[in-house]
Amino acid sequence: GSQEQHGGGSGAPRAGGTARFALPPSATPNWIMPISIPGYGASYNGVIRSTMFVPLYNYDGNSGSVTVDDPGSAADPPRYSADGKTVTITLKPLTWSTGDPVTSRDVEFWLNLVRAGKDNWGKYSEGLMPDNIKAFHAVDEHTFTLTLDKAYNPDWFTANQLSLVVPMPQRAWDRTSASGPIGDHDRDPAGAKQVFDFLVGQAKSLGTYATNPLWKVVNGPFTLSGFTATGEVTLTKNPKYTGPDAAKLDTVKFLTFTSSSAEYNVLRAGGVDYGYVPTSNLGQRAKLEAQGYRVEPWNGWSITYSPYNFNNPRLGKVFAQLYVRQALQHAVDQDAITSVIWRGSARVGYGPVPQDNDTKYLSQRQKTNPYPFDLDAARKLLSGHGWKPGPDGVLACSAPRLCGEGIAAGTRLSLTMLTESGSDETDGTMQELRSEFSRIGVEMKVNAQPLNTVLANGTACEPSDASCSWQLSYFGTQGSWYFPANPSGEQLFATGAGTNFGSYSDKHADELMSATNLSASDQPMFDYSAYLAEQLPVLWLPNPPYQVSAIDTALHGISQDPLAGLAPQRWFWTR
Amino acid sequence: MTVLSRLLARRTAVAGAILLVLVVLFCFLGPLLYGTDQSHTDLASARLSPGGGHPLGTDELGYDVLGRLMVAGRTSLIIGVLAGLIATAIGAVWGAVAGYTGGWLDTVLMRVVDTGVAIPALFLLLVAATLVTPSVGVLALLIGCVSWLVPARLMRAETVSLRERDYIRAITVLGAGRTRVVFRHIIPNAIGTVAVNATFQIADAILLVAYVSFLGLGVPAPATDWGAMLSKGITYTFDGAWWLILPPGVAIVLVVCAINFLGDGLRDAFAVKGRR
Amino acid sequence: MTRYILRRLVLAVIVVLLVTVVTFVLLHLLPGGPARGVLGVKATQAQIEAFNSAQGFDKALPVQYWDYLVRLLHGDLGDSYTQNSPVTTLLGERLPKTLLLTVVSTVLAILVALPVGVWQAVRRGKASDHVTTAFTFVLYATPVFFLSLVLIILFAQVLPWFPAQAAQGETIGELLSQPGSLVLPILAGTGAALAVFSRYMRASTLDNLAEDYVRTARAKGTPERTIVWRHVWPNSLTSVVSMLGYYVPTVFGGSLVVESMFNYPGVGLLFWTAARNADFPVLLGVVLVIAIATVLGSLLADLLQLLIDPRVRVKGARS
Amino acid sequence: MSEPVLDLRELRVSYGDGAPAVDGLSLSVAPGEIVAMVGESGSGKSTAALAVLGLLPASATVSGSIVLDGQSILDLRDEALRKLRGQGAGMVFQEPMTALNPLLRIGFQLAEAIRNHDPAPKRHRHYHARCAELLGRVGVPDPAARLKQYPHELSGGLRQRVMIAIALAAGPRLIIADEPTTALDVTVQQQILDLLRDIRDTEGTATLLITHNMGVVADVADRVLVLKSGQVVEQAPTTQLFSSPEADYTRELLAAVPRLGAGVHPEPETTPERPVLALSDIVVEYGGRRVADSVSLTVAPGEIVGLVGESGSGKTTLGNCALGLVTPKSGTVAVLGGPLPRGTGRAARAVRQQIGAVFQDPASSLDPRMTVAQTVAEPLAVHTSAGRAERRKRVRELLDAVELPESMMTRYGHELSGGQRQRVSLARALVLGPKLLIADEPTSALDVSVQAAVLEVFRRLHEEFGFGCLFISHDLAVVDSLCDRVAVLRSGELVEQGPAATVLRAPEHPYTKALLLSSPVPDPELQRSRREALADPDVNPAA
Ligand SMILES: Nc1ncnc2c1ncn2[C@@H]1O[C@H](COP(=O)(O)OP(=O)(O)OP(=O)(O)O)[C@@H](O)[C@H]1O
Ligand SMILES: Nc1ncnc2c1ncn2[C@@H]1O[C@H](COP(=O)(O)OP(=O)(O)OP(=O)(O)O)[C@@H](O)[C@H]1O
Ligand SMILES: [Mg+2]
Ligand SMILES: [Mg+2]
Ligand code: NI
Repeated sequence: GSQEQHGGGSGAPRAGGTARFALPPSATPNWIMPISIPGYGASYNGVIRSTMFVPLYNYDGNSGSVTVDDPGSAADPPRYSADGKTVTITLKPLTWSTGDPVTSRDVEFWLNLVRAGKDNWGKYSEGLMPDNIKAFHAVDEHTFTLTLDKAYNPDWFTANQLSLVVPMPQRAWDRTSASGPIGDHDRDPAGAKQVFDFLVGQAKSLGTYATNPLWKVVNGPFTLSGFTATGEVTLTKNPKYTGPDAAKLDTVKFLTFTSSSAEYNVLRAGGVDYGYVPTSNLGQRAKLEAQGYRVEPWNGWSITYSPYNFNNPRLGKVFAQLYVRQALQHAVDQDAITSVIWRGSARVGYGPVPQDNDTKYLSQRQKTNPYPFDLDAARKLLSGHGWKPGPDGVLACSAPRLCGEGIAAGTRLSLTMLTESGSDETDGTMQELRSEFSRIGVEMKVNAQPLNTVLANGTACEPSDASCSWQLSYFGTQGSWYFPANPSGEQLFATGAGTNFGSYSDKHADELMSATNLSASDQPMFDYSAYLAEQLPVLWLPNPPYQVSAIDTALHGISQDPLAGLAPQRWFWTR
Repeated sequence: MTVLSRLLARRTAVAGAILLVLVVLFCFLGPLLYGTDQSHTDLASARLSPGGGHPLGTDELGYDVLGRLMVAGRTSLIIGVLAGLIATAIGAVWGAVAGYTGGWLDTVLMRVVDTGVAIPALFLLLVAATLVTPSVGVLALLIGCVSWLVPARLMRAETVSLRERDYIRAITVLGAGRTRVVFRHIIPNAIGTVAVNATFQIADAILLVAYVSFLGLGVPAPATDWGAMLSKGITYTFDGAWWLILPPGVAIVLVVCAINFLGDGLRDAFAVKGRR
Repeated sequence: MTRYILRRLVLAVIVVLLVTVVTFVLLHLLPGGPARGVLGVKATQAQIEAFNSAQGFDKALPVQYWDYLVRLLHGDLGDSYTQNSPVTTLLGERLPKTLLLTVVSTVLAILVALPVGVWQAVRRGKASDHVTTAFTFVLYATPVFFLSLVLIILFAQVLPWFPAQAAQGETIGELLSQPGSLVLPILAGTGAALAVFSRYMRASTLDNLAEDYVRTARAKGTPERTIVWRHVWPNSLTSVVSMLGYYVPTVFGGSLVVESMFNYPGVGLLFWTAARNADFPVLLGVVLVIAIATVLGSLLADLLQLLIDPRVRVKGARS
Repeated sequence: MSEPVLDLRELRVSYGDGAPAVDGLSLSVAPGEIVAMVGESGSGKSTAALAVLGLLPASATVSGSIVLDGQSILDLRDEALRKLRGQGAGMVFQEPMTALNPLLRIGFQLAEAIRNHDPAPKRHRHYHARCAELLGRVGVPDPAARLKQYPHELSGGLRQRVMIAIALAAGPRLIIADEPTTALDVTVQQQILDLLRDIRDTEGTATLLITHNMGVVADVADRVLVLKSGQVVEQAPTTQLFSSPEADYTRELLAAVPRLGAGVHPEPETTPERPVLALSDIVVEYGGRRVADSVSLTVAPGEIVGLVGESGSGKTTLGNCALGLVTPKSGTVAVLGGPLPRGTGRAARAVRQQIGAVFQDPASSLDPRMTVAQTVAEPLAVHTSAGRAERRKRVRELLDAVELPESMMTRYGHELSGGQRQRVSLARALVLGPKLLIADEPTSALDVSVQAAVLEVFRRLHEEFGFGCLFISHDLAVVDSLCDRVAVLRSGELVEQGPAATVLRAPEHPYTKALLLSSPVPDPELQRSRREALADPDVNPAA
């Protein structure tokens, strides 16, 4: 077929134009309101929304470490009081497309709605936003203060809490029905709930996104001009935008695809300006480059791992032994997996802090890999603790005294990995693990299931639960944990935390994690990185890229933000 | 002439049988002559093109493709044969009971078959594969359990026609029970039809195994079958890795063809009206 | 005759009902449920419970089934968990595309296979019969995905005549705007059906050629060509027609594979994605559509038979 | 004598490399002559007929010469051969059910026969008038309407007439009729034979009639040719053949033919108090259609009751009622004084032990997967706990009784001849020593000589075992030779019943009379007078 021309151009920036961006398969955008309800938290909803509704604080990792993106934020940096319990924030002089300025009232509006509808807010965690805001006080039109329930680490609070806040156009949205009057309904809890419900109802009606007057009131560089049933989104430059971050392009189109190979096909035909290459097609990099694309992995602000189920009745006590986890970690050949299975696009990961970028959070201990690939070391660890190979070559505990507490004689090192099916990379990684494990006498069975099943089954449980039969689980390529700006691990590794699926529990780790949230210094984060890299609460595995992008060489202004932000307002053509 | 001599008189059937024997030898005895490690990955020698120590190259995890073809063939053949036999057995009994009993039981049994026909087998397999971990036995059972409908229909038709035979009437008049009639008279007399259909069922089951693996529900690695090899290989179509695609593909085509030739020969030898 | 048709209709409805029962029960055997998949890894237990009760998953299975049936009767197939749109919308969008693919390839297959089958039967035992028969055997033995692959390699890579993938687009018009991209998927679908139909037709023609009425026709001096096309052809056709209805699920099964090979945005692909995401409502919807298509297919085949075969008209009227 | 229409010289046909099916047949048929070819099943009659039109399958090798209408068939190629078919000779086959294409209208199939030989073929509609005329000629009522009908809408007799019309369509000089009446009822058979004769008389067409029914031969043929194993045993004018057959084989054949009026019927005994079978007021309906209408019938112990009637009159249905295979809508079936229990419970089996059954089709009456011994032992296995030795002994006794050698015990059904198979069926039916036997046309599929032998065995067994029997048959002569009493069934109604001697010699009901007159007897002289009587409306109101 005929291919569209890519690349080339004079190199000089050109105003206007259209860029076509490929969304990941099945990642259809389906939410527009700045407060998302559960199940609508797909990352692209946020990306598209933030081009229309500027968040209070936007973070990105473009500078090499994760910091506030000032032009993309609606407020100047916050000022924390000496006791750390009060934050004062000043808004930038942005205006809504109706002409009204963005004011403190718009922030209060957001806060009131979130308070009223927090149970139905996708990002709510008990004790955190909005529970940790004791009072809102508007100082003037552009300045307000928040009173916190206790002193927090300012870095963490801004990055992980204040970044959730998005000013919303109170003077356009504060109504309880489409025809109802605008008022201060949000100021009493019942009214706020009504407004919340009304807006959620409107947001559920995808077909009206491009036409509903509500969503036309924006303060960001773009406004939504098209939204089709399949989720194809068209953004057009907002001519009324008054901030420092005006769009350079006229139009940005987000295209949807049924599968990654469908996308790749269109990409090869030139129908996409900014797309991605499935790992299996990385062998054709040269062809793409010849076609005028640059191919770049887009690394995520994330970690990838496989949790041990410490509550598993059969193997929980075995996993509880650090030497077992060490032996298993020694048997993971991360270099081979990244270079062969991921074809060089993934990055090794040895601990709880994202390792792609050299950030201030990353400890030396984690970075230098405490447990490099070393089968002999692994074997030694196990044989040294009383594990002897049985007739089938699988290790069994022959000296319970040495094996460790709660491990009966004869316990076999045979474990089952519950893993996502349908991904070649995951299949390959699992086979490689199984193969290396078998070389140290550990039998690993792979139970591949649809991602949903893995997610639903591999959850935290009590040893007595029937659902506690899983031993190790891997969410695969979709399951990497993406951090907000601050990579604190309290949701993952704290005792009893919501996403602590393996029921890992370590006093010292808990202390370190709460310190990262509360202390103003970076040291606890550093210590946390080193400690968990050594303690192996999970099996650390290579971290796949967010995607491997193929970008038209004439499309500039793109920085592949590890936080998965896009900032399309900064893109521009040189052709 | 006996069934066997009539079968031997058909050249295509003989060719099919010989081909099958060769493939079975290749899959089951091949590994003794050409030993390869099919349980440990070797990432260092992944995706090698044919040549050197690997006549058919290696795959994306470093498995030797020729050796893998043998191991995979074993899985495909075993599952195919077992599933074909299970489907035939269930179908034969089901159809015979429905056809012989008649009346409301027949209606109910055949409505169940209609329902089964209306639900795509792949859907049932998709659901089933998430409920149980696939293994050779489980897959054979599953595939057998979704493909018994055709033999059941066939068997019912056969039974209905047999039921009108005088010897069945004579024995019924004598007061012989249903079980006796179905198992002693009807099923043995439908054996030709059943045997012919069984061969076709086996061929279809081997294809179905391939489809199931193509959809990612096959036996868990490092075990594999031709369909799984093929579907993994498809990923590398555009990389020109033909040795990952052609060998398993051709193997499937050859075996299924051979069985069909054999089945056709059998059908003629038994002189039954088959489905083709 | 109307009684016969009515009876067939009632049976058809019963079968469709049975299908809904079976699929509903099967899907509810699935472990875990969709909550976590829909809400994501980060969902809290409370959110999951809220989701389950909103979806009615905490009710007894029969109650859920009844609710489902009631909604079904109102034309409501529920909403997809992952695609945030009603299943009917999704089906409405995908179904025409799948129909385009399957109908065109099935019709093509029939148009080619039936005459070929007859031709083979007439030339039975000759070299040309052996060659074409062997060809159909090979075609039959080729899994659709391998056939698709061979087509892609031959006609998209070696000879870059057609694109390897179907056009993506929301409407059927967008698909048709790139007819070249439909060639390979349609060919793959045709190939599979071709093998089945021509083998069937050949056998059926052979059976009919051995019938007494052929001898009668010969005895009165009818030319061979007339015997084949005026006498044998309609008779062989009736048995092929009766097979057509049962062929519907196979067609859909095939399109599942063809669509995923060529990224054809039809029901098959929808089904496949839904299966991987445990998207119950979509799965139920698709299975229901296929079941109804199958039942309609066999109903249609019966009616066609009613048209072709005067004997059925009488039998039908009596029973 | 004018030039023969058909002239066969030393015709030899063999299939594959087996023994020749036709072995040195020479035969000529003159215009206006009806030549009958008789012989038992497998003697090569059909093969010879097919050879005449070059319709033999490719596996057949033919030698000798066949001259039809002056042309040598064996030298003709495709198109010339095609032209000769239909025009040189028209053909009528045995089975009217399958010989017509079920999906095409009668009009089409008939018009085609004309059109095939029209030098300037026109649309089918063009020939309709001629078709209607032809149908009228062969005695199909309302011909114009029939043209629009499909074969299944016609009765067997009408279909056979259509076949004859097709054979006549191109104005052939010869009609080859291969058992044209074997599948038909006697009354219909009579009409078809009349038609054939009439065609010969008016059109002067020669006819080659193939049959195994000596009565038919006596009725219509001018000359007869007796075939045995592909060879001509005897060839003679009809009257001569019947009056003074020369070959032994011909004589045997004639002797084996059962004759009406040949039966010897002892005075009926006084009816005993408890009949073995009592059907009273039986009504059977299929989909609202009555096929048995208040039929009452009894069979006394040791008595053979013949049940006769035309095809579809409900004979088998009644037999099935007695066997419990059909449940009547109303009325009662009593076996051995008690009602016939349903199911396969203990009580039911006790009654069923007392009933045996023999059916018509020898090919399907034995389980092909069982040996003769197993087949005969089957009832023992179902009903008794007899040990192997005991069973074996009993089986041997029975085989002796039906005059089968012990060597047969290990044979399978398909390794036996039709007559042998029916003997095995008899043995199986009698192995438990039943009090009642239901025999549904047990010999009608057999050749006359075989039939005679089986009937002989049957008679002997009856004497030996003394069972009561309901003997269903459409052959009045057989019934006459065997039965004590006869019941005549017509469309589900019993029109007449009584002692065989009375019913068959001095029938009261006109239907019985017609039936009797329609059965041709193997005696040309007698048959001629019977035919005349049949045409006389005083004697035959149906005429
Ligand atoms: N197509 C065939 N192939 C092989 N053998 C055949 C074929 N047709 C007939 N025969 C054999 O040829 C012999 C003569 O058969 P044919 O049909 O001519 O006998 P027939 O006298 O017409 O018998 P019937 O009275 O049963 O019709 C038989 O032994 C038969 O088995
Ligand atoms: N199972 C059935 N369903 C519907 N109609 C039937 C069935 N069996 C028989 N009949 C009809 O009942 C009538 C009597 O049939 P039956 O077989 O008793 O006749 P018959 O006297 O034995 O005839 P034949 O001499 O041809 O054997 C026929 O018209 C037949 O079509
Ligand atoms: Mg014959
Ligand atoms: Mg009968
Ligand atoms: Ni043989």
